[in-house]
Amino acid sequence: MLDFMFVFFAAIALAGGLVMAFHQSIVHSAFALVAVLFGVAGLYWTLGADLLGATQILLYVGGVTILLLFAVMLSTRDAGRLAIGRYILMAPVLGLLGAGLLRVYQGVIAISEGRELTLLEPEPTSDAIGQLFVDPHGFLLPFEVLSVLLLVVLVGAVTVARQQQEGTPDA
Amino acid sequence: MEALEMFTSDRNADVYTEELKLNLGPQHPSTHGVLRVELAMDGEIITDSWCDIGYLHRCAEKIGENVTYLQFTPYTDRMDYLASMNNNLAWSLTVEKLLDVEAPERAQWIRALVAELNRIASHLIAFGTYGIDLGANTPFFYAFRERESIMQLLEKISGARMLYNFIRPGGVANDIDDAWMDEVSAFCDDFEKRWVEYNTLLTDNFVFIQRTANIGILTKELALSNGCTGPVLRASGVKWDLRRDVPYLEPYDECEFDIPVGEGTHGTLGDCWDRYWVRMREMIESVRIIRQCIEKIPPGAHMEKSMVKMYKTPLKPPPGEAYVRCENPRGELGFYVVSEGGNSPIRCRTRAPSFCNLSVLDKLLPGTMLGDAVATIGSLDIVLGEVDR
Amino acid sequence: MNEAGLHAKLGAAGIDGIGELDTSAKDPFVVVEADALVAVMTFLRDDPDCAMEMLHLVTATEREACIELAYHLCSYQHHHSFVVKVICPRPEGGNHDTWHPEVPSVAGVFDAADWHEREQWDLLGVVFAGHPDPRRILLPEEWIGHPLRKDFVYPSFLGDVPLELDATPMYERGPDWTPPSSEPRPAGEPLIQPPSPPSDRPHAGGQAPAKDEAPADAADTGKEG
Amino acid sequence: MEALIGLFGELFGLEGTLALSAAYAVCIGSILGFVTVYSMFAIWMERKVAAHIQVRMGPMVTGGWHGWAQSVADAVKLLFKEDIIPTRANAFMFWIAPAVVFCGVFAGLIVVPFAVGVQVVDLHLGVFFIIAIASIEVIGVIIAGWASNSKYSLFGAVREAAQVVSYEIPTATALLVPILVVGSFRLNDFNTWQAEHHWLIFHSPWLAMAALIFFISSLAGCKRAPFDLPEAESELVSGFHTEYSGMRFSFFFLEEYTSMFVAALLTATLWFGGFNLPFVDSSAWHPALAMPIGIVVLLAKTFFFIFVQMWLRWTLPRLRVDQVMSMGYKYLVPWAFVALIATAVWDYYGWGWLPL
Repeated sequence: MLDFMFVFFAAIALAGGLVMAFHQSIVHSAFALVAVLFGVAGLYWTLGADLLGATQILLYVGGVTILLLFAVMLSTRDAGRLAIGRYILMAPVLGLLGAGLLRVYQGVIAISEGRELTLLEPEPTSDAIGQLFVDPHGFLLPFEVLSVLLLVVLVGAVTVARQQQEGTPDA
Repeated sequence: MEALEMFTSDRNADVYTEELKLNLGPQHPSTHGVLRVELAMDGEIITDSWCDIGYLHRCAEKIGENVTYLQFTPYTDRMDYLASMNNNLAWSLTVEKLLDVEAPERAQWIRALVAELNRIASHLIAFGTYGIDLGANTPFFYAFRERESIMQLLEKISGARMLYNFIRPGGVANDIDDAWMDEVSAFCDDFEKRWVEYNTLLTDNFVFIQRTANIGILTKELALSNGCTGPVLRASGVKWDLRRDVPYLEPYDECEFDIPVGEGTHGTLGDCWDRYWVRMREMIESVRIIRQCIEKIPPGAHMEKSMVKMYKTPLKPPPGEAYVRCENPRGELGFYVVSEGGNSPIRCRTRAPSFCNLSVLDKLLPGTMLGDAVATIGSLDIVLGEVDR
Repeated sequence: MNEAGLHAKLGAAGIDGIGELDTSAKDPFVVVEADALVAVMTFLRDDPDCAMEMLHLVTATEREACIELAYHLCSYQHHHSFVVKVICPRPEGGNHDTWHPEVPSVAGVFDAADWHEREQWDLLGVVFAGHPDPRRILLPEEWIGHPLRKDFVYPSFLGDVPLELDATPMYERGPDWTPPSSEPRPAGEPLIQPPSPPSDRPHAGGQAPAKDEAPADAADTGKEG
Repeated sequence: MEALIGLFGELFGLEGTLALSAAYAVCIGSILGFVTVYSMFAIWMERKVAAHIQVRMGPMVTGGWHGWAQSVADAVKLLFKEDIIPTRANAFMFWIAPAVVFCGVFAGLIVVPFAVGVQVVDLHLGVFFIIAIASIEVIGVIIAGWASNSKYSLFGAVREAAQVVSYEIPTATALLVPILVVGSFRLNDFNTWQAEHHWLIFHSPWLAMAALIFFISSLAGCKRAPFDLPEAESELVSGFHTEYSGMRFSFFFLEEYTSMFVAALLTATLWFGGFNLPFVDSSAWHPALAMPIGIVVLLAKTFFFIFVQMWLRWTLPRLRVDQVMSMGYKYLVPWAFVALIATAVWDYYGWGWLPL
């Protein structure tokens, strides 16, 4: 059961990620992002982190991507197409990032070597998380900083849209 | 217009909302027929609008030049199909003016009575559909219940439910009897109670006031310059009603009634709520006129004798022209008829009140939101059969 | 103030081209020159004794010798109304396709004139010089001709679609009914074909048709009917 | 759920994953069946309520008694209607949108306790889960509006996005108020708490206020009048589902009525005692008696709130889009926070309100 769920959600996330990266239309990419986030939320669920999963859906799927879609749909001409050529310049940076990520994965795999996946009974994590949030020595400050996230997303979406308009000749 | 500058995005800015052209109509639930309005939208805000009419053009003026004077009466029914009696009345008065005859006294009282009944029916439609425009579906059914009674009353005397062809040059088609008038007074009693119900349901509703007050403000100057008439003009604060100021029927001279004008109850004079409220109060004034008509109606002939003779051959008015305007539910309906002595006029021009009232729409819409556009179109209360003729 | 008073007031305004008041008509009117129209309208609107706030109606009437424009004005302050007319005489052979009488637009004086003048251009082909938006209003933009002219001939085809006047009624069309043959429309031609060459058709003056062609029907629908 | 697994084990000798899958299948099937039947009933009820408010009779012929089969007939009609995909529409997105919309609301039902033990999963995050999963619906609506390639649809989708995202804040904040009192997300805990103490609506004025705020903002979340901006038929024809027809269109209908059900049910469970009867202590009853009574009581309360939703819809005019927004942000959000903080203070000092 767990294997099946894990594979199912991982497949959703991966497929969504591929579509997001390679689809020409930016609106499609945004919709694919929804699939990625949903798949990841499902993975959280299968691994027993239910509060995290639900929060992921509520905030990212229900909030962030909608904001993003909003900005992208409203401010781009014909919900435009990405000019991939412009991003080739960034290839070295992206390559370095990718290599770094691979290293991280290697580490993760090394840690989980020999462990067996088991179906975890979802434990009520909300109490502990709540305690950590309000504890002055806990995560109060990072939590507050994170709440700027929505603003960052909106600014980011506007920036993407703006680059689109500069890319089109008659904008 | 201040709102327009405040909220719409700057076209020269780096990032702006794309301008969207929205076709409101001709097939749209709230354009009251086949009106088409092209809207330039900035998000939800209208930046510009262009009215497009003519989808219901049926060449009424050309038809008028090809049929006899009497034959044209039913065609006037089809112009403002919600107020056929009033259209018949205007046409009959025009032809009578060309022929230099006057309808008998009793006919004039009957005319006023049925015209006021039809005015109530027409305003009921305006009230009901306005509710639908704003998302309140229920008042529509209440309004139709009362309109049904009026249609049944008028059916009893004319034989038709909507397009009556009842008022004709020289008088009216049939006489009315006391039993019918008793039914009319029973209806009046009933209607006054229902009217209070409408107000509790829609007029005083907080959401309704929010949606209509201070929206689509038509100033007095703009209304006069654009030739707006009827409730639309009166809501802008001009106390002008042909029934009182240029009485074209005897009863209007003798009956007591008030002319409701807009008072800017909820903020601005001439907003959608004022137009709505003027119509609502006009219904009650019409009831007053109907009551007095029933009371004072004199005995006599319902049709001018000389006209009955003339009906046997086509009417041939002497060369000349006549312009008569009447206070219709939607404003002043005028017929300008030019005769050169033939069987039919050489020009049969209609001044349709909805046509003039609608021409102001392009000036009201910019700066409002899409929902307000619907509220504004509804408050002008147009009938496309009359706009396009 | 009655019409005579208004006319006297207008005469004293010092505008050229104001004619006499025709009191024999049911609604007495004054005929003014086309050039004087805007000045007359402005005066009637602005003069405190006239105070014609509203332009009620703009009508073009095609008569035998002219196209006549009637402007119906009224005042709410003084409860009086007035009719101003402009006569555009018909030139020799003037008819449907060639003749577009021109008068100045009063849309700058009364906003109401905007749509009324557009309608008169649409249906009767009167050109209103200086109109802010001189488009057709009721008919489609690609329509040819002005249907309220007496010599207007209803086009029998709209592109390839037979229009109702000449078309076989639906109930008479059998299973093997085919639309009447028509020449395919050459590229660049307007959608609606003009009725017939202008020189072949009489105007509505009631003169005998020049040739025994289709326009006979149309002429009948004029004022003889 | 556990009971079902045990049942499968006894009857068919199923064990482990197989029994779990079978139990899930049965649960999902029964919820789907419930949703369909409920929607048909709710649509019929909506028509009848509307008709009687509007001094007419509504459907009277189909099926005999007061037209009870009208919805069945409609469903059959919708099934057989042509499924039109506009030429210029994005076919895949257009195709997937109704499913996404429906999934979101449908998934919320699996944590709902209908009576003692009648529940698919007794999730300890119950309320939070419903709110979270319901937000997927918005994505579906945006996809529908965007993929239809119609301006009216796009307008509807954008309105929906703006409205639902905004109203999630007061909805969630108002929900936090009873959660604060009970100290749990688990829906069953609300039932037991209210059985032991009193209905939460009577707990303090702030809870009553929170109930009102939740009900109003849940109306906006369900796109019900006077907040039916996304499908405002006199402005946007039909909003985001203008281009839909046949079965796909009916999915939007199912979604609307199901989300109405969830909102009404949350109101009933969180504030109005859930499946507990007033003045009667049913905790000691035998499950065979308590279960059907619990279901009936909960459904009765739920349908009362659904009736209120319909009542409002057929009485009030529609607000304008900016008024909806300002209502959410200027009134509902601040007052929801006031209720939250006031409840915290109230409960800290242990004040009482009504003599309970």
